[in-house]
Parts: sequence; C-alpha cells; structure tokens
Amino acid sequence: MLLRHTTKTVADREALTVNPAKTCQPIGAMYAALGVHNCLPHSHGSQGCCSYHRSTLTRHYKEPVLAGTSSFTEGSSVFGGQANLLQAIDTMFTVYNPDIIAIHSTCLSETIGDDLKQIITKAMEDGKIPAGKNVAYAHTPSYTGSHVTGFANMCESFVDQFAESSGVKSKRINLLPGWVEPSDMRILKRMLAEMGLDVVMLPDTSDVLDAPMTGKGGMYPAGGTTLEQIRSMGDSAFTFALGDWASTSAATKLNAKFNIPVEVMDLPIGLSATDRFLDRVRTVTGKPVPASLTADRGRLLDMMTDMYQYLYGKTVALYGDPDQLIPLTEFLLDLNMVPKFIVSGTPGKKFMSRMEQLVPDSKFKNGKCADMFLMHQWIKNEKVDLLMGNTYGKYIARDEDIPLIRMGFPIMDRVGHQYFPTLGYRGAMHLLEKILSALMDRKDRDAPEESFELVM
Amino acid sequence: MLLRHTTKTVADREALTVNPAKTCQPIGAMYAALGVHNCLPHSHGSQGCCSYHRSTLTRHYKEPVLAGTSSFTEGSSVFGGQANLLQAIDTMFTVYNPDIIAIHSTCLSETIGDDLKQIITKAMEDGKIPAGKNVAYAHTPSYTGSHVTGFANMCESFVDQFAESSGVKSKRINLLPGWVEPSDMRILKRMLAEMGLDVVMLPDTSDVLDAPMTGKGGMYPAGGTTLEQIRSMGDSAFTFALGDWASTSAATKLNAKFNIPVEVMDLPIGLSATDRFLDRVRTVTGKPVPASLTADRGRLLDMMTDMYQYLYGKTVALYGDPDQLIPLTEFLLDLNMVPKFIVSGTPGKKFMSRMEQLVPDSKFKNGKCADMFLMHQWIKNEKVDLLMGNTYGKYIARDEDIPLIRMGFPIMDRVGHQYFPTLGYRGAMHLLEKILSALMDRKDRDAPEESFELVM
Amino acid sequence: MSEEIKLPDPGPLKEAILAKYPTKVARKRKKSMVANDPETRPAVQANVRTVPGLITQRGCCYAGCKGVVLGPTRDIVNITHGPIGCGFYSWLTRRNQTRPETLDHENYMPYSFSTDMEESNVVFGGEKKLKQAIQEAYDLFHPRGIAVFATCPVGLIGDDIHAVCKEMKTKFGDCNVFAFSCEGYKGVSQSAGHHIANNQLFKHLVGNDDSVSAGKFRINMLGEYNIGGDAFVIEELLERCGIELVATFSGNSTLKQFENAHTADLNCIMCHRSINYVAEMMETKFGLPWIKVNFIGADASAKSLRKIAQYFDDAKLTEQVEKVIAEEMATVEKAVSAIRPTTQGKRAMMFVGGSRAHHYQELFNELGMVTVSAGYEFGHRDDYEGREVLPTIKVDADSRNIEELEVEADPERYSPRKSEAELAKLAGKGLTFRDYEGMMPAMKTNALVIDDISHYEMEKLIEFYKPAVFCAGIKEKYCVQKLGVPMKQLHSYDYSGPYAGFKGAVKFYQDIQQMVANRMWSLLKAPWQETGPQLDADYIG
Amino acid sequence: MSEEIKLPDPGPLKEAILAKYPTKVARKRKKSMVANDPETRPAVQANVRTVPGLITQRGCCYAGCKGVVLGPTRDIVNITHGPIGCGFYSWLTRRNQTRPETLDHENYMPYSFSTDMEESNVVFGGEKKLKQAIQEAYDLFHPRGIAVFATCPVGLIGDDIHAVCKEMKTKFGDCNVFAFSCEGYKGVSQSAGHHIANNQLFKHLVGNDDSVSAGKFRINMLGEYNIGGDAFVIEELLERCGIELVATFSGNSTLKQFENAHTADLNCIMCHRSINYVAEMMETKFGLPWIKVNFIGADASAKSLRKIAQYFDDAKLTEQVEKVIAEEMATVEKAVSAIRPTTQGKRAMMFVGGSRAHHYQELFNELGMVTVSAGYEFGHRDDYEGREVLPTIKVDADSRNIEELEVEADPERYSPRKSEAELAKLAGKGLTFRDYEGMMPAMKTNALVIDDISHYEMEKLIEFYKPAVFCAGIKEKYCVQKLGVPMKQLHSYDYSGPYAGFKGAVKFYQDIQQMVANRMWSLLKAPWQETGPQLDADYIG
Repeated sequence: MLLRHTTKTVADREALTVNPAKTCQPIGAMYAALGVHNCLPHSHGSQGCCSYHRSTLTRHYKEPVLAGTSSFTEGSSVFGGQANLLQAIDTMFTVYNPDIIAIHSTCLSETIGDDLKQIITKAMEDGKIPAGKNVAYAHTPSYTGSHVTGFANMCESFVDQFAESSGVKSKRINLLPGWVEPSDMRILKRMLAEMGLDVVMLPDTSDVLDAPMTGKGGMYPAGGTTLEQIRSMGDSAFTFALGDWASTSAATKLNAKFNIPVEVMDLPIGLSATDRFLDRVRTVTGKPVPASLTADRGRLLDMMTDMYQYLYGKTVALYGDPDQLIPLTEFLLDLNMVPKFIVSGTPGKKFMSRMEQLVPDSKFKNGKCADMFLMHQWIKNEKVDLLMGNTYGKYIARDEDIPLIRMGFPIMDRVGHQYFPTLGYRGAMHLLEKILSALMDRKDRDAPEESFELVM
Repeated sequence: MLLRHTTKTVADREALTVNPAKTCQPIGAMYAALGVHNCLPHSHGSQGCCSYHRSTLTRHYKEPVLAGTSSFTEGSSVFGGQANLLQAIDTMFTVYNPDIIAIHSTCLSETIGDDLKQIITKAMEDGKIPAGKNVAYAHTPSYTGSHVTGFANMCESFVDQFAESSGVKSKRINLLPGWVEPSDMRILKRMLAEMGLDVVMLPDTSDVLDAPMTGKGGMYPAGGTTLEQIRSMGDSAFTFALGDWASTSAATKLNAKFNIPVEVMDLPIGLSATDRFLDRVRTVTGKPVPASLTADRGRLLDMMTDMYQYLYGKTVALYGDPDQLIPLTEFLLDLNMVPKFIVSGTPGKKFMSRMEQLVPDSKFKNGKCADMFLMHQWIKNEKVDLLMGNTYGKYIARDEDIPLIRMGFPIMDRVGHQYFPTLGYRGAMHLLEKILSALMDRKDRDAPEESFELVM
Repeated sequence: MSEEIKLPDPGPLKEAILAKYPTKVARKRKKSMVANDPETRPAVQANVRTVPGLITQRGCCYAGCKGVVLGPTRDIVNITHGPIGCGFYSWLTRRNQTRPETLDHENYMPYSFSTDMEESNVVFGGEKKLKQAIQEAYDLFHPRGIAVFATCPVGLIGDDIHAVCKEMKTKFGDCNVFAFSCEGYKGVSQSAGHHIANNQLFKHLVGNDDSVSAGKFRINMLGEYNIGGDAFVIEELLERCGIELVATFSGNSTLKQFENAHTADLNCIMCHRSINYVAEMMETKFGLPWIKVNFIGADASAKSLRKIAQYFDDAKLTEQVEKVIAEEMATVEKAVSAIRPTTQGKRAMMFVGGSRAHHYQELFNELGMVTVSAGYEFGHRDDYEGREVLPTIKVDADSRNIEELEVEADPERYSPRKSEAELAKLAGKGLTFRDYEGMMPAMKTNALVIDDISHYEMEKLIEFYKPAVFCAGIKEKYCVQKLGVPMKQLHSYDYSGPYAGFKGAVKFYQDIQQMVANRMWSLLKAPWQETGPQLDADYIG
Repeated sequence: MSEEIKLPDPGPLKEAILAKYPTKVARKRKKSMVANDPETRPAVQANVRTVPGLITQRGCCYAGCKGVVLGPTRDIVNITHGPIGCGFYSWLTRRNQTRPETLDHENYMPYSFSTDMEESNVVFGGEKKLKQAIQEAYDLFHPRGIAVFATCPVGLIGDDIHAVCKEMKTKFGDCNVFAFSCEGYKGVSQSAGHHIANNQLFKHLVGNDDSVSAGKFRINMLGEYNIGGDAFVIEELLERCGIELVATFSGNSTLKQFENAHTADLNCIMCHRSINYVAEMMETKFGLPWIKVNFIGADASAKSLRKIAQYFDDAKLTEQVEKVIAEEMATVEKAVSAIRPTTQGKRAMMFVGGSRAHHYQELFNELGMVTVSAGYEFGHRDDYEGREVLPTIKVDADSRNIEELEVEADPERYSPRKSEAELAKLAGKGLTFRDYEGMMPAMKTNALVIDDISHYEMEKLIEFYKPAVFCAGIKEKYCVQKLGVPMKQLHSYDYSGPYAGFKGAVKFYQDIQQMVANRMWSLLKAPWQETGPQLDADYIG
C-alpha cells in the first residue's frame, strides 16, 4: 500500500490538513493571466512561489509557462518588496516585451503589506512602464480561499483595471468562463459562435496552453484575450459568469462599474447544466439554440441511453473545486450514478447547500480539513466504483483498486485535458466515454472467463 | 485461457480460416447505402444475411440499421429470386417510402445468377417504382474480396447509376471517403470546408449512424449524400478517392464516364498521411491549407513530442482492413513505435508491397488464411505491447495480457468510434490519447510501489 | 395479477396498419395479427414466409442450426462451409456461456472456423477445400468432434458435405465428423435450422454412449442455451434438489452429454420450439417421456421443479424440492415487494424467439406489468395456440423440405420409463406429457398477438400502446429506443442475466427497475424544446 | 574523448545577450557568464541574488530544505507550517524513491501534511494551530519523528516553531519533533535551504545512536537523493563490493540512519553543493573524513568505487571492487559502442542543480557528445571553480543570514578514522580529502559557463549552439522543445532512470539515443510549409 497509514477510523481534525484538495491563490492568478494576450504573469514574492506555480502549470499542460518573480530576499521581507518589483517591471518590459504584466501577490508580500497599486504608480512615475504597455495587479494572499480565489481575483482585477465604458453600449456578451481548460474555452467560444453571438471571453487560454509545436518557439503564443477586448467589456450588454467561485467577483465588478446585468451559472458540465446555460443564453439574447447544438445534445443523450446499464447505481468519489464538482455531481445523477463522497479544499458555504440539495444522502465536505485523506478514509469504510479528480487520486486508486478518471487540476500524468473538453454536450460525451471505458475495462478485467462479453 | 487451443507452433493452412480478419461483401454494401439520404438498403438473398448485417452494424453503431431482404426460400433458390425482389421493391416503396432502394446481391443470388439490372427493369415496367423514386444495385458476391469490396462495389454503383453530366463542369470536388466512421466523415467535411472547398462526399454516414436521441424516431435520419449531390458528381472537377480498396473503383468509374481526374490516396490517418492528403488538396485546388489546420497539426505534433518516451520502441500487433492498416502503420512509425505483426483477411497485392516498404522487418500477411489465429500465434512467439483492431481482439488481449485499442470494424463492446474521429490531425490526437492511455495505464499498473510515478 | 386492467380492442390499430400495405401483403399479414381470446385461442398464422421487403426480425436456417442449437457445445469444432460472412457473424455473438471442467478441457466456442469459400470453390466445387479444412482442423486441435455447416451456395453447387464428413470420420477413427445441410434459404426462419440440428444430433450423437451414471433422478434439460448463464442457475437448482442433469441441449454442453442423453429418465423442454423434435425422437426410440418446463419466472420455476418431483414421485425428492423453493421464494418475494411499486400496472410488449415471448410474460406478471402485445419471431401455431392444434397445421412447401426422420423404437434399448398406467395416473394429477399450451392462454383478452412482426408494425404498436418496456432483439433495440421507449433485448439480455430460476428472476426485476427508473428518459427534450419559441430577451432582444 | 572538437568563442553571443539587458542587469549578469578555461578557471559569479523579473530556474529556501534534503526520508512526518501551497507543491513532485523494509514499515512520503494557515493564523499567530497539528499527526500516526518546515509568513509573524517542537517532543516522549526555519525568502536559492537542513539534521539527529554494526567497510553516501532509483543502484553496487552503507543523506533513508551515521568511517559526497556542510560537521565532531564521489557516468562510478577501496586500503576489497567494475564495464562498453555512432560529436547543454550540470557531462562524454555550455541553478563558486576558491568567496548579506553551526570535536566520541600521516599517504596516492574540483576543469576551452541562467539567455544560447539535447528542469522543458530541440530533464530524469552507476549509465545512453533518433523532430514542418506557395493547380486553379 502506498498510503499505508490511512486508517478506516475517521478522527476529527482541526489543524492538520493531509493530502490537500486545494492549493493556494497565486497559481490561479498566474493561470488567469496566461489567458490574456501578450501578458506576462508576475509573482510578487519569494522565488519558490513562482517556481512552484510554473512547475505545476507546466506539468499540467506540458507547455511553456513563463512568469517573473520579485525574488524576495530576507532584506526585501524586512524592508518591503518595492525595489524588487520596480526592477522586475523594468527588466521584464525591457527583456521580454509583454503588452501587459499581471502582478499577483503572495503570502509573503501580503504579510508584509506591500501596496501593489502604489508600487505600480511609482513604476509609472519612474518611467519603467513603456508607452502603450500596461501593468495589472491582484492581491492574492495564499492564506485565504484557494487557487480558485486567486483566479477570481486576477479576473476581477483585469476587468476592474482595464474595462472601460465608451458611452456606447454594444450587443456584445461578456463571458467569464471560470477556471476551465483551453479545450473548454475553445468549446465555449464555439457554442456561442454557433448561436451567432458576439462574445468576449476573459480569460482565454486556448491557443496559449495548447499551442502547436512549430519548432519556432516564442514567448507569447497566439491566444489570449486582447487588451482591446477587455477594454470593450465595459460596453457589453450582458455578462455570463460561469462558476460561482471563479467568476462571480469579476461579474459583480462589471455590474457595479458599468451596470451590466449578470447571470452567474454553473459551469456547463454535463447535460442539465449545459441545457440551463444555453437556454439562458437563448432567453437573454433572443437567439435560438441552433440545430447543431440540439443535435449534439441528442447525441450525448443517445450515448447515455445506449449505455445506461453500465452506469446505473455506480458509486463515485470525487474531489476538486466546487465550480466543477457541483455540475459534475449533477451530471453523474443524470447518468443514474451515485456521487457518494465529495470533498473540496476550497471554502465557501454554497458548496454545502448545493450538495445538500443534490445528494442529501452522500458524504461531502469543503473548506478546512476537507482533504483527500478524509475522502480516502470514507472510501476505506465503503468502497466506490470510480474516483474522479486530479492526478493525486492515483495513489488511492491503486491502493483500493478503483479506476480513476482524471479531471480537475493538476493532471500531471496523462495528456488530453488540454485538447479534449469536458464542457458542453461534446465535452460531456468525452467525459462519458472516459467513465464508460473505465467501468467497462474493469468489468472485462474482473469477469470470469465464462462471462467475458464480446458485445457490450 | 479463452483461446486455449491457440498454439505457438505455426502450421501452414490452406483451407481453414480460424478467427477471420474480414467478413463478406454485402455488409459493406449495406453500410455504403446507409450513407445515402433516404436510402433503404436491400439484401437480395436469404433472410440470414440481412439479419446478420443489420445486427453487426447495429452492435457497432448502437443505432437503428434498417434494411430489407428478399427472404429467399428453397423455391426462390431453385427458380430465381425475381418474384421475391419485385415484391420487395413494391412493399418497401409502399410501406417505407424511401427515395432510393439500394440492392446488393449475396452469395446465394450470385450463385444462382440473378440479373439485378433485368429485375429492376422489370420492376420499372411493372410500375413498382413510383415516380421520382430510384433503385440502385450492386453485385456483391460474398465469395470474392471482403466486406471492403462490397463497400467499394456499392459506391461504384451509386456513381455509375446516378452521376450525370450536365455539360457544365463545376469547381466541385468529389470526395470518396472510404469505409470510415460517421465521425471521420464529419471531420473530412470539416477539413475541406475549412479549406473553402465545395465538396460532395459519397457516402456520408454522419447524421445517420450517429443520429441524436430525440424520442421521435423516424426511418431516415437527417444525414446521407442526397441523390441530387450524387448526380452532380459527374460535373465535378476532381475526385479524391481515399483508400485504395474502398474507393478506387468508384473513382475509376467517374473518370471513365466523365473524364474526371482522380487521385487515390491513403486514408488520412496519422500525421504523415494527413499531410499528404491536405497538401495534395492544396496543390490540386490552389487553396492554401488554413492556419486552423496547420495549428491542429502542430498540436498533434506537440502531443507526440511531449509524450514520445512512452511510445518509443513499443511493439504493436494490428489487424483489420488494408485501407486503415497502411496509414495506421505509418502513423505508428511516426510515433517511433514498432508495428510488428499485421494481418488483414482482405486480399489485394498492394498490401504486401506497401508493408514491405513500410515495415520490412515485421511479419504481415493478407488474404487467404491471414487471420487473427495466425496473428495470435505470432504473438505467442513474441509478445507485443499493444493490440489494435476490432472487438474480437479482446480475447487475445485478455489471454496474453496486452492492452487493446479498439479500431476498425466491428467494435461491439465500447462506444466512441461513432463520435470521435481517427482521421485528420484531430483524429490522430484522439487515437494517440488512446494509445498513450493504454500504455501508461499499463505502466502504472505494473510499476512496483517504489517507482509508481506521480508525474509522467 | 393485474386482473383489474382491461386491454383496448386492437382492431382499429390492426386496420390502420393493414391499410398501409399493398393488398396482397395486407391480406397475408392480417392472419398473423390476432386479438387474443385466452379461451378460444383464435388461429395465428405462423411459420410462413415473410413478405420480402417488409423488414423482419427473422434470420435464416443456418443461424438456427449453427448459431442456436450447436453453438453452445464447447468441444466440437464447428466449421462453417461457405463464404466467410456466416462464420464471422455467428462468432461469439449469442452469449452462450460455457464452463469447461478444467483449464485444460476443450473449449472451441471462442473460435470461428470457416472454409472461407472463394469464387473458384463456387465454380469448381468446394468439397476439396472442405476436406482440407477438416484435415487442418484435426491436425491443429485433435478434437472429439468436427461439425460442418452448409451455407447457401453449398446446396446449390452440390457439395456432398455428408460424404466428405463420413470419409474424414473414417480416416481419423478418433473423431466424430458430421454435417448439417442448413443452407440459409431453407424453411422460413431459424426454425428450420433447429429441426435440422435436432435431426443430426439425433442421428450422429444421441445413443452413442449407453453408460448410466449413478444418480437416482436423471433428467435432460432441452432447449436451454445458457444465455447469460441461465443454464448454470438451473444446474445449481437441480443439484440442490438432488436431481441429476444428464445432458443439456445445448447450454454448457459437451458432445459426450448428447451421446449419453438417452439414458436419462425424463426430458424437460424449456424452448419447445427449437428442440421438441429430438425429445419426440428420443421418446420413440428410447422410451423416455418429455414434459414442458419453464424456468423463466419464479413461479414458473417453482412449478417446473414440482413437475419434475411429481414425475419421479419420491417423497424425499418432493420434500427437498419444496425446501429449495421455500428458500428461494423468500428472496424473490422480498425483491418483488421492493420493486413492484415502481413497475405495477406498466405495459410491456415482447416480440422475440419461439418461446421467450411467452416465458418472459411470467416475469413481467410478477412485477405487476401487463403484456399488451406479444409474438414470436420464428414460432409455429402450436407455440401460440397449444399443441392440440398440431394436427390441423397445414404443412406447406417450405416445411415439407425439412427432413422428418423416421424413428422407431430401438429393438434393444427401448425402455418405457413409465407404464401407460403410470402416465395416466400422473396425468390425472395434472402432470401432462408431450404437451405445451402456447402463449395465448396466459395472455389477456384483447392482447394483440402478432407473428413475425414487421418494423412498420412495431412502430405503430409503440405509438398505440406507449409501453414502458419493449422487448425484442438487437436489430430492434435502437429503433425502439429512438422512439423514447426503453428496450430490453431478450435474446442477449442486453449482456446481463442470468434471468433463469429464482436468482435470475430477481436479476430481471432489478434490470427492469433500472429501465423504468432511468432518469435519462425524462431528459429527451431540451428546455428550448419544452418552452417553445417565447423568449424573455430582457437585455438584448 | 571528442578532443578534436573545438568550441567557438562565446564572446559575441555573450555581448549580444547583455546588449538586451538594462545596464545594471547587464553589469550583473556579465559576471555570471564566463568562457571556460579549464586551466585558469576564471571566476564565475554565483550564489548571488537573481535579478527580479529576469525569469529564473531557481526556487526557494523551503524547496531546498523540505523538498530536497528532507523529502526523501520516509519515516518522518514532515509538516509544512504555512498556507497550503508550499505543502501542496512539494508533495511527491521530486521522484525520490523509497523502499520500506516491509509492507508494515513507515512510509509517509506519499502524504502531504500542512497546517493550511489561514488569515487568522497570520494575524494572531500560528503557534497554536501548529501545536494542534503536531498533536493530530502524532495521534493519527505515532511516528518516530515529526519535522516542521517554516514557510514565508512564519518568520515574519514570529511563530517560534522550535519552541513548539521542543514542547511537543517533551510531551510525547517517544517522538522526535524538530523544526526548520526555512522560510522561502532566505538566501538566494534552494541552496540556503540545504544548509539549514544540514544544520538541523546535525543538531537533532546525527549522533543520537552510537551502536555500531558489524560491517568492515562502513561508509555514508551523502547528497544522493534517490531520484528515479539512483540510490538503489548504488546500494546494490556497494553491497556487491562488500561495502556497508550506514546512512544515505537522504535517498531511501530513515531517521534511524541519520542518528547512526556518525559511526561510519567515511563520508562519500555525491552532491557537494547540498550536503558538504553536514560532512564537514561530522568530521569536526566525530572524526570521519569525507571524499567527493560521483556515480553518474560509468567511468566516474568506477573511479568512485576505487577511491573508496583506496581509502580502506584492503586487498580483498580492492580485488572485489575491480571484479565488480570489470563485470559492469563489459555491459557498458557494449552499450556505448552500439549507441555512440548515433550520438558522436553532437552537442549537449545543461543548466541544472548544484552538481548535476557537472556530473552529467560524464555521461555525455561517454556518448561522444560535447557539452558546449553549462551552469548551475543554485551552485556556488566552488562548484564551478573548485574548493580552493572557498577562502576568496565574499560572504554577502544573504548568505550571512544562514546560520553556521559552531561545531567542536565531541569530547567522548571524536575519533579520527585515519591519522594525519595516513591521510597524507593516501593523498600522495591521489586520494584527496575534503576536496571538490568543480565543473570547469572537466569542460572544454570556450565552453560557456553560465550561473543562474535566465529564460532569455537560454533562448539565445539555443539559437547560437543548436544543441542536439538540452538539459534543465520542468520549467524549461517545453520552452526548449517548442524551439524544436529535444529536452532532457535532469531533476526528474523525465520520469525515467535510474541513471546512477553502470546500469544507470546504460539506461541514460538509451534514453539519449531515443531523443536523438526520435523521428518526430523531422516532422516539424508541414509539406506546405516546406514547399512554400507554389502550386500545381492543374485541375482547378
């Protein structure tokens, strides 16, 4: 056993987190910043933060992830990080020539109380920000919320600091996609394009973290929301914010500053959540859902009804982020499956209320000490048929002989999530194919020879 | 062991086929006919043929597969099937109202020498073919070639019997996609649409054998090449025929009748074959390959280079149809893999010459007694890392503990092939993801605890 | 059960269907569609030619012979003589499970053997290739038996497969080689193939081994093909009761079992349609009588066990049988009471096989579901109306072509297991021999009985009855589901099962519950399809 | 090897790079980029602050302490005291393999433990939560040791983690509890963390257990972290030679090994950078000397084994060592001669760690490949130029803040393993103690040595040198590959390995061959990118 010290008996823990189901804010801010065109993220803290975040994102995407760090020393920790940040801004614009530098703070710079806005103002005054170049910043203290909070804060900062009102309202739709994969960003754009909508999506990591191999390199891939697009968001007619945790704050900011109406919705994972999303888009915009999407829906449903018998009643343990877990739980219910154990390290009360409503008979927990160790203990008490979550689940999967569907962040031991979406009907089909493969491979493996099935 | 009688010692066989790697012509004709809009395939033979073909196609697609049969009795076998076919044509038009009935023969009707053309003429004379309705026919004797031949023959019949010359040449491209999945048909159309081409593809089973679940049913799904489109093929400027076995005869017929230039190419499976296809389309049409496709190519290549180490030198046994096996072998070589054993029941000398050129050091055979039993014996002598082929491979996979990638026909125990293509760069990515999953799952399974890897 | 539910008159539905057909077709189909009256049992036209082009469920003679009857025997190398297709399609597609005695025992079922006839074989004859194929099979495997199955062209080109087999059998000495002239065009459905299979089994195997095992209550189970493990369940039940199973025709069987089958004292027939021939012949030749049994349905299983006990008329056996039934029924009743609230009163329809469309009504009844319409794919009139109609059935050309073996009492081995008096006494107690009542007596008045249903009729019926569950085979599976109706395959059990016996009944209840409770069927419409075109385009418009 | 190849003057490249930088930055970076002269070894500025914003490979002090040095020990519960991130990112990401004695022995390495500090803990102090976390860990696992690692905020808010640990250690009685003040901002790279780790290991563990095992030739292996199983290979080699391994710092290690390490008779240092401190202190306190070894590269492995044998000066040991080397070299030479034709003369570059960028040149040399440029991520000048420069290194503020333990000879346990005379004699035979030559003497003239390379410099170097293989870490992996250059990770070995010893060398050769022979790199251009715009639009145009 790899996790040989995980016992069946669940003891209350108040202080010790074991095998966390979350990480810290700055990595979310870095991911969000990578979804802006020609933007260089910058970590205002010790070198380790930046190195850890870049490494983790790189392992997840198998793509270049570039970002600067303020390289705090003991001195900066005592005297403040202003000098480091000023030099960093100067160096980065000079050497790497981004359009935007997107600074996020860390537990260190937050603890010492660095005022990012003031430092950036100073940089501007000192002429360290070339004409036409921009610096965004977000406060992302690692000791509150989780990686999702950092993503939300960076998104909020982008719209707060760049979105403008030209005085003329457009028919454009703002889409805040939440923390999803480049493949998901791509399918979101495609779905709304099929509906004939003019959309600006922030951030957009497609063509950034799924960039083609060309042999030519280059610091800034083709993708990312442009500054021009972000600016235009202040004129938009409506904001769809996907994922309560990841997107509410930016949406609220747009509403507050520009009076843009907002709908915060679940990520369109699975049939029902995608239905709700597209239908709301339809009623808001007056654009009918095109036949192509209705047909995709029908194909998903066809796959579901064709294969329901391999899904019915199968139990699942899942872990990850609330924005994913809530619609995923709902999708599993649509599949007649039983989401039995659900944990998320990301705090937020809505998680519990949504889960109580969806799966009142299951065990679920988020926030403090809601970790993979706890979930594993639950599993020790009652085995499940399937695990869904990030790569760290593979240790439980192996120990308990449960198939693992990799979903969430980080996925460090397989590829595909960059390229194949889990959002929308097509994404649900991908996901369903994976679930079916896992369960059916297991069935084949465990069948006695006499009931090894040719047709399934 | 499920295949406990398969021995290591390979004995020459001349007459006994064991575990075939092909099936008979009519099923291919039925599949081709399903790719024509509002077309009802008809099997001119005993009931069993039709039942077997419908069952096998249904198991593969998990979709309705409707077709008529002439329901031969002993009497019809003696006196000929004309009466049965005449009644069948009348009944089908009356009850099921297709636009086209596509008749194929069987070993039975071929052995007794039924003249389909003459019977159809009689039906017309007898008024059994309503105005505006059409009957196509193909001779598909089960005792020559294989299922692929039947597909080719039906395709040839469609163009022979329906394509017309209006006297005015169009800029349209004829695309004969070969025997590929609905998902592949879809991606072929999409690629050429991205190139801005006017294409008529025959057959087209997308939106037929991947039809959405609506609860409304209906005999004829939305898809399929329309009769109007087939007619227009005589005016086209060029014909791309994908797959030597499946598409050459129809292309040749178009050339012979309408003097349309032809290029017979490999199915675009994998990077190199897709490169060749798109580049030839480019040089023929003068339309540049758009950036979107070049980017897809780069993403495929990125995935390949990122993960090469899990592929390098891995050995593969594959079985199926020549049109698939040839480009698939080439793709495996691009992946630095070793296609070691290759069999196809489908005859045709080009198979051996192509393979000799691609994999001179491997074992391969097609045609007579080139069956899965032989391949299994080869594997018994030298184990491979991966099996690729249809569902029947699962027995070898289990006995020899080798992962199986399902590809080809029929796939009866998994879903996905209807929906996720293997053609084009995107298809190659899907395929590569499957190969990687299979190999990496195995690596995880077999790793000692101490070298169980988090990051891969 | 469900006595309160009355079914609508299917007359108008039938008229609507027939109206669509060409006159001749309508005239023919009319006779195969009958509103049931369980008392009078009106005649159902059956076992007649399918109208060409009508889209039928039916397969061919080869499928019935090689696929159904011989398929489940594991130690015979079954060589299909013909083009590759027939051997390919019948390769492992019927879910006949088998359990070799040890890891070393023969099991050829996962293999497909074919002569892969090519054009030259059709032109110049295939006997040489067949002989060579038999030789290669023998050299490779040294099996106890090799069987050859003819496909359509074989009869036409005149290959004498029986002569070839005889020659090879003689040559080998230690391997029984025999053939089946089961060309696909024979008869009107799989049914002809069953008959041909029965004949050859009887000719070439039954009676070859006279050794008698030690058991006290020795029976054969006929017409049980071990789909999804059904036979295993029955084997286990019989064993617990102390009844010895000599042979099964042909689920989980071996050649040896067939050879020894005539030594049993009772033939129990599950699927009357496919296997009654061999039972009849065994009785004539060897003297063991047959009874109809049915292990589909918990009540039916109990009834069948009791019938067997009644036959042997042994107090201890009866006691043991009752004990087993009591044990099993406890679990069954628990399952029924848990599940029935979700199934009660719902409608089922089934069109399949030659006995299943009858047997499975038992299980639906136990769930409180009503069979509103049913029919066979390849049944005969007796399977609908009961064996008493046998003398009135007109033998048409298609049936006449299927050989009827002339069988006589074996001069040495014939031994009536019960005297006429004993049989009469048992009959008096309700144990009827050589009898099968058919599906109609068990069905409700006005249930629509349809033989050899067409695709068109199926669609119309679904539209009319809106069943909760529709049962048929793989070809119908997705046609039905695309109409929004859950579909249960009763050939393959949708790769589930076993459904036989008490355990199988519980499994079936659960599977049906899953279909009825499956929430996917409530998602057929997207929200924008529900609400229609009205919008609340507050913001953009 | 490859003596014939001369490297170009890197001066113009260096100038081109520096020209891009702001003046101050250029001035600083200039000193860290040096054209090698293996004789004169020009000074390489190292272990100085990274220019903020320049995009560095470097991590932090915590990473060096918790991640590198303490990570590989399996029976200590390592609690990260801080917000969740640091504990999360250092969870299982370094591929330190470990092999518990039995299935029941402790292994906490697959676990991540953290106090998950929240805002209130930052505001009001985290000691209480830390104490509680230690208690919970103890209650859950009852480990032999619990270690606490400080993250950035901890030092700033003033949590006294050492006091907390001391209190808990006393409370438990049977569990060693100790802490590391390895806040991320300390020092200029992971290097500071190594030093802090060394100090605490020495203070809290080394010397706790004086029991001496029976082996004759007892050594410790220091600075070997068992990435990809390297330590297993070395363990096996030593065992075959008859050399007893008392402790490894810290690959495949246990707390107990550290406690007993001072009883060994020789410290062998693999990674001089990360571990020389504890070797120095052990020599001062307990009298065992240290030598530099290197098991990366077949020749280097042979050399290292011979050095150990030389130290113990025992004929039988020497004989056995030679026997083992001879056996292993046979396989190595076979592999080299098969692979070298595909690698000969190709260029390699490596920028990684504090010793790997030196050690791996051995392996590339054996493949006939030329290291055209190299540098460390967190090395010091002595790692480039050799330990003789130590006295000339100016200790700056960042280094001065890292504690230097005051160590004296243990009054009771100090025992010099060799007399000064013996040591001198061995030195005369070429066995140098307390010495490390650095990477430069082994490199070619004009090879470009760069410390703490930036992303920009890396891109420029690749453009200039067009290497066949580039080596660095995960952050650089795909940046390099996107330039069309195969990239080998030398922290994680790209999840391959082991690369140590003779077997590891062969594995490395094979892996490099796969990179060089990988045909994917020839597919970078689509045909339409090769041929440009010309078309032969014969038919349409």
